[in-house]
Amino acid sequence: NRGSDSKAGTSGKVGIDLPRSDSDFWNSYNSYIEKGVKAGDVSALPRTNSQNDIGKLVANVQNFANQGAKAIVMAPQDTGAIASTLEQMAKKHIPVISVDTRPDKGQVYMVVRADNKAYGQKACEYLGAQLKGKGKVVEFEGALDSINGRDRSEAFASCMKARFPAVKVIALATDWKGDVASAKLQTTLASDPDVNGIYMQAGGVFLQPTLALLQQKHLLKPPGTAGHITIISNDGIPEEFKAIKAGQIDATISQPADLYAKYALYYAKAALAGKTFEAGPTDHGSNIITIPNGLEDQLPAPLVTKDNVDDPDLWANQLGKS
Amino acid sequence: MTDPTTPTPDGPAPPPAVQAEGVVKRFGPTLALDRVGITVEAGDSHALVGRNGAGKSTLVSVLTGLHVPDAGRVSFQGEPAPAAGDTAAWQSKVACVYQKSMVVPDLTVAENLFLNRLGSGRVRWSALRARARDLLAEYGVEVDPAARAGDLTVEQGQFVEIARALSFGARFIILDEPTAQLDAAGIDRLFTRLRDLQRQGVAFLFISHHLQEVYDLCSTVTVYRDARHVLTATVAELGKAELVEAMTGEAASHTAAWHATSAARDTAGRQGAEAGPEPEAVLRADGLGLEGAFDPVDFAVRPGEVLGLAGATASGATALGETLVGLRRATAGRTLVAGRPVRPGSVPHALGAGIGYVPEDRHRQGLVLGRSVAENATLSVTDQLGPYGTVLPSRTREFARRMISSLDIKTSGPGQPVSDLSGGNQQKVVIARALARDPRVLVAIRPTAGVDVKSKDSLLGVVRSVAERGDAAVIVSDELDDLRVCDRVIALFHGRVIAEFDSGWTDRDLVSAMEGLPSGGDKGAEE
Amino acid sequence: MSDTSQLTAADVAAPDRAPSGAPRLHLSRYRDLSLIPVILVLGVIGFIVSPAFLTSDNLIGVLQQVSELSLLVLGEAMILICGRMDLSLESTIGVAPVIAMWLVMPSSGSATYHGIGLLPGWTSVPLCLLVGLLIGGFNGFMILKLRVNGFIATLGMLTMLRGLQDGISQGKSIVEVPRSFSYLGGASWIGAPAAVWICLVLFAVGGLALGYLRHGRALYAIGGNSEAARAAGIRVDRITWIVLAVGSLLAAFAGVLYVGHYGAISSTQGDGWIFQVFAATVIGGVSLNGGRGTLFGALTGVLTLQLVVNVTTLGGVPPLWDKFLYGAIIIVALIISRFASGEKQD
Amino acid sequence: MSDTSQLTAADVAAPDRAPSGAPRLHLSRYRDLSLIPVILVLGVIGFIVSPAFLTSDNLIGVLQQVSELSLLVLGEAMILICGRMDLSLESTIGVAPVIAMWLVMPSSGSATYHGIGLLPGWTSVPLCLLVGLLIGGFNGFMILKLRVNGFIATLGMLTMLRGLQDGISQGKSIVEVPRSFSYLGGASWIGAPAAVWICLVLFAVGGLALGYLRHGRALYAIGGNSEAARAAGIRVDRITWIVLAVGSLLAAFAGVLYVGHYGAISSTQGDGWIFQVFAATVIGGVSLNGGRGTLFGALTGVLTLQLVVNVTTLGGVPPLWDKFLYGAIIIVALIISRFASGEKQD
Ligand SMILES: Nc1ncnc2c1ncn2[C@@H]1O[C@H](COP(=O)(O)OP(=O)(O)OP(=O)(O)O)[C@@H](O)[C@H]1O
Ligand SMILES: Nc1ncnc2c1ncn2[C@@H]1O[C@H](COP(=O)(O)OP(=O)(O)OP(=O)(O)O)[C@@H](O)[C@H]1O
Ligand SMILES: [Mg+2]
Ligand SMILES: [Mg+2]
Repeated sequence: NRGSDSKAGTSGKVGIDLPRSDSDFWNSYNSYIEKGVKAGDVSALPRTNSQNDIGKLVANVQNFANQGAKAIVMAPQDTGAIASTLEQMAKKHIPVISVDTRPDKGQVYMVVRADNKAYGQKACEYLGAQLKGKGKVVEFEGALDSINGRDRSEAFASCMKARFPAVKVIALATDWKGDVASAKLQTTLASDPDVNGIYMQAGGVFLQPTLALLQQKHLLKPPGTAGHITIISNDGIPEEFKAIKAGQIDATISQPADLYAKYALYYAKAALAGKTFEAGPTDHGSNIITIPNGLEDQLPAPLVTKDNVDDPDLWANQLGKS
Repeated sequence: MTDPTTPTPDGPAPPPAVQAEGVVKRFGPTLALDRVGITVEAGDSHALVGRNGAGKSTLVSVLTGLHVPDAGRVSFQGEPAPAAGDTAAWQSKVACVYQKSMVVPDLTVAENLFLNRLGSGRVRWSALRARARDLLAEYGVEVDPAARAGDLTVEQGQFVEIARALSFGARFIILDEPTAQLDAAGIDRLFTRLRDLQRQGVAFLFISHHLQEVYDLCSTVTVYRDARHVLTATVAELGKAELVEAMTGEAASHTAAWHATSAARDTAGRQGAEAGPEPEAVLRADGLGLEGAFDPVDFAVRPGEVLGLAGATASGATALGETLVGLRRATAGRTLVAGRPVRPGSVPHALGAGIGYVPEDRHRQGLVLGRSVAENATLSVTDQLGPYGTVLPSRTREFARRMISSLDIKTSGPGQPVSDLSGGNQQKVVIARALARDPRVLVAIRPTAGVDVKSKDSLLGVVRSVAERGDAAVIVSDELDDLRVCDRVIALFHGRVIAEFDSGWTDRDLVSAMEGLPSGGDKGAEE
Repeated sequence: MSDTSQLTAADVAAPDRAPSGAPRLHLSRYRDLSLIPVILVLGVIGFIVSPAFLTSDNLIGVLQQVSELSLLVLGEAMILICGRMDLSLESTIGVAPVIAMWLVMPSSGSATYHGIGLLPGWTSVPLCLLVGLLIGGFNGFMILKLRVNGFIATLGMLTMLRGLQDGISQGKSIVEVPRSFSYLGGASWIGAPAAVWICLVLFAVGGLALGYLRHGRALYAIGGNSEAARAAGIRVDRITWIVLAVGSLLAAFAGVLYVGHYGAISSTQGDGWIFQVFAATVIGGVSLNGGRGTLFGALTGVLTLQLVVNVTTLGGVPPLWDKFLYGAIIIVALIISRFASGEKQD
Repeated sequence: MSDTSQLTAADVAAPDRAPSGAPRLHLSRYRDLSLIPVILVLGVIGFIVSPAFLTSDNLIGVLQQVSELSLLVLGEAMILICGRMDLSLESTIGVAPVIAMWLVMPSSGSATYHGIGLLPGWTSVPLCLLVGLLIGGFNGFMILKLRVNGFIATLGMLTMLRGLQDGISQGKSIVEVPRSFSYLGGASWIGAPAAVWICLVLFAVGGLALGYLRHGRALYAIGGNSEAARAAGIRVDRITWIVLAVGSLLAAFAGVLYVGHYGAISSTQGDGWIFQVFAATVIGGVSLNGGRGTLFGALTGVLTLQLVVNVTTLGGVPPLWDKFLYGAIIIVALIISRFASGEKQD
């Protein structure tokens, strides 16, 4: 697996750490990264995987540094505990590209992520519109200690409060666990049978359990029919698209795994080349903003509904090909 | 090298119940059995005696298939022993009461009795309990078959194991020190049962350190010494002295304890004389009582005196002993050492006040089995083995060596785990621990349980010597041999003092007192 | 009783033994019922916080939610009773179905997951169970033959099997599974999910076996004092081995139910469950040192844990304090049960 | 030694007893060294897979990476040796610093996290340690006074404390901490991180205490047979309580180091560590049943685990199979050490 190292494209190698290997979304991301590396976008050291463990991540990054990496791509799932590592890298003048999360502290060359607050915002607006501003919505929150989960929850909550005060939100802590979500949803349905909206913060974990439960309870009514529960998901994985086509869920927000990978490598290359960026719109329809500890390229996260579910530009629709 | 010319009561006709030849068993470096043999004729009751660590229990585990011998042959009724591991087959040949407890504490008495004999199909618990009750009744043990085995007293537990072994209907039964934990009454009940079985032609291999029992029960005796076979003879032809000599390998100096006693009595007397009418008691219990165990008692132990607390099962004697050493908090009265009251219910304070303790059950309270002999022997003196609360290994080993040699503990060295010692030697380690602090008062509960004759004398001698040097000792026991060492014996029965004897009591008086039938006077000078 | 003359000591002992004997009995029985009061308390609280609590919908829901966990608890309880432990159950529930899928799913086609299509789809359930058996067998081999420390060995297996699942499934959830595989977990018989009936039956069978069959009782003897058990002619190693295998078998079966229940083989299925499994088993009165406890107790343990979740959800606990409350309730429950049984726990 | 006539038996014994003392000792010593061969093997592999392995940078890195974990292992080892267990350590490492911050951080200002600013910043470290002590003390109270099952009690604490951390920190990582708080974890003394030196010293002190202090030795007696220890006049409950408190204290201190090391109080810090803690401790030769093992052994345990991670990372194992390999290596290591010590483990 070190074969790809040999054909050094630009000067110096990039150390790439993959955050975890047990989630559909991240595995797609991983595969895009591999594609990119194979395609010679950059020459990379052997990929490491921190299995969602900050200790491993820090160790891996240090190993990259020891092995002479000139730039580092990581996706720290823990945005706090990466701080001192970022500072070390800054001292060593190794630029760091942080994918998907925005480190709380420590210099980064570029943060490549879609705006998670926007996710919550969009979900809220969609549900609010669909429910005509009233009803009961169940929200599967991710882990409380995950920045992405928190951003989505906060944005969703504040938007609901501000714009759809008549909608009652039942927030359920799930720790990103499908079975927990299913159990709590089942309980909630027993106490509030009139739930008519669901927002799941991660389709990857919540989709199947939720569908299975609703199936069992005969609550999977096609859109438009009475008693239909409006469901909006998040991630934009192929299963969600299937569900949308099948009319089981209404929408999802496509978290662009492909763009994450593409621009992670893009900025890594740029960093090797010593390029610098500043805030403002980019050539790829996104927007770079300034954050206290660097820049953040906020990639677009399109809302996917029945209407645009077949859009070939959506990453999930490209998986089959190439 | 068994002695083939072993005289057998009933001719050569039936094959021997068990025959073992050239059995060798090593435990790591320790040679536990060195080419030994034994032949138990059918229907014979055969005694196996030897000093602690001679290899008796090891032979037992070889004969019952628990250990595979490194060399040698074992055969039952003439046919070779079953394959190792095929425990079921072994059980059909031989039943055994092991020296170490083989009850499952969390199971009921009934289930322990019929362990793995619950029959096929559904277990009928009520029926099982009924059978258990009958079985136990044969031994006159009043135990609720539904009680947790772990909650039984040591004695009752022992009887459960005996009843289990004898209930197999095996033609050959091994009993490894079954009487070590029994009181006189219990031993009677056991022996009547065994004699019944003898009459039915069941063969026994009987291991005990009470030589008298050997003479009472057995017709043949085999002696092991240091893992080797020494002799096999008919009991009738072998005098006690010769037997002891065979075991110890030296001219018997039995009755050592006796000299000790008489000597001690003078010294005690003399000191009494010098110190005037009321010498300061080393240990005094005034109104000491424990709810539910024993009524308040008063007694004082003078310097140079050994006091005996005689009590059978559930007499409260042990409870009294355990209260004295602070393991149980007295509900009435107090304990004084040299006039100063001891904080009740606190072992450290009792130790500090100079009370040494030999607990009743060495496995429960005596030893940390996983740890070395040295560590166990010095457990209560860790504060004396180095400056500033340190424990120096050198001093620990040194200390342990002294104990090992003075108590004649058979071990491969201070570093050997106690769990590898033979039963009797483990007991010696416990006593070493009690003596480690040079206690002013030594409270010993059944100090000689499972200890061989010679060691018994030397141990009792040790207890005496505590008294000799002007301190005092209390022996809680129902073994007459232990009590003989005492200058004074208080007999408890069901939590009450029922009689008090000066030394020179007769066995009959004391035994009947322990059984609750005080024969009034404490006179009678013959032994 | 033979002749009285020699019975004095025992006779006298009897009076004060009797009382000490009786309570014991109750105690040991209490030990398994000690969670009943806890469950009652939870029931009352649930009833107060929400009328929905006592609806059959909700209660059946609770049962269904614990169905998979309870099978792991069933297995672990038996393993603990015979004095061992197996941490790898939480990974077996995930890897067994995945291996089965890998063997039966066609190597090409529309399905998002491609296996090697070695065997027809209907074999998937038997395959899954077989894999469970093999895993348990291997655990037994390490623990009983190689004599390595069971805790670490199964902890290593836990990690290894989870890794194996990631490797084989490429970390994906597997959504398309053969009909037969997802049937049991999804079906519902006479008004309640099939899984619930199955679990209840399995617990009943297990309970009877442990209570009334010779080999069942042997587990207690082995766990309580394996040396005594061996001396009594019980085939300690063989039975332990079988128990370990059955435990993993149950875990694999739980995997089958899980897939039907949640509609996919999740890549994190069972992840982190082992704590709950132990919590449920031990709080239910099964001793970590072996030889004590009943399956019924273990079952009450699982139900208690899930009822806590159910009640806190109905009560609408703020997510931020959800976990805190859960832990606190566990501790309170533990204390209640300890004083309900009046027995010191160790 | 009284009269020689008594010694015959011993004398006779001497010949074949004498040699036996040594080997026994060795065995028990092997038990603690049994991981050395494993570590050597790992070293060789590491050297083969990557030249970077034997660089001081890398090796010191390994030491630093385990510094926090090793403190938990130190605490757990002592607790296990005296026959108890404490699962809550993994949450203590996180909640203790958070509570300290909550007390010292100003309730308003630029910092992203707002506490109640009750106390000045320099008190944060002592506060953190104090919190650790209190947590350990509470565990001791539940286990020794209420006599509830220690496993469940501390498991409940694990969840509760983690929940408490989420609650107090609103699930956020806390980035701004007082200088004094982050110093130790970040500083580096004579060429190596301070944390490494501190851990080594603490292990040395602990090892000496357990080996050569009476109260240290007492742990072994208590863990081996608490009743015997009690009968020998050892204050069992008091010492156990102290050990539990010290264990949590160490966990809290590990928290301090963690914060300095990673630059923030992570909201998930310590999450899921307890498995590694037990793995390291037990693979290092400490018995789960108490009374056996040494701190040195435990230390080799931690190092082994981290070396595995280090080597697999350097070797560039494909991510999907990384976990699998890790688990497999643990098992192999376990088997090697078992046969190296030649001792059956249980
Ligand atoms: N499991 C073991 N490991 C190592 N050595 C052992 C083991 N069991 C017994 N030994 C050693 O074998 C020798 C014989 O032990 P054994 O128990 O047979 O003596 P014994 O005759 O039964 O003594 P006692 O009368 O005290 O019971 C002793 O030296 C003992 O230390
Ligand atoms: N702590 C206690 N609380 C209540 N009852 C007790 C307590 N200790 C002992 N007993 C009861 O008091 C009686 C005497 O107990 P003890 O253990 O002293 O008998 P013993 O003399 O030791 O008999 P054994 O020789 O069987 O040990 C027994 O019936 C016992 O059940
Ligand atoms: Mg013996
Ligand atoms: Mg007693």
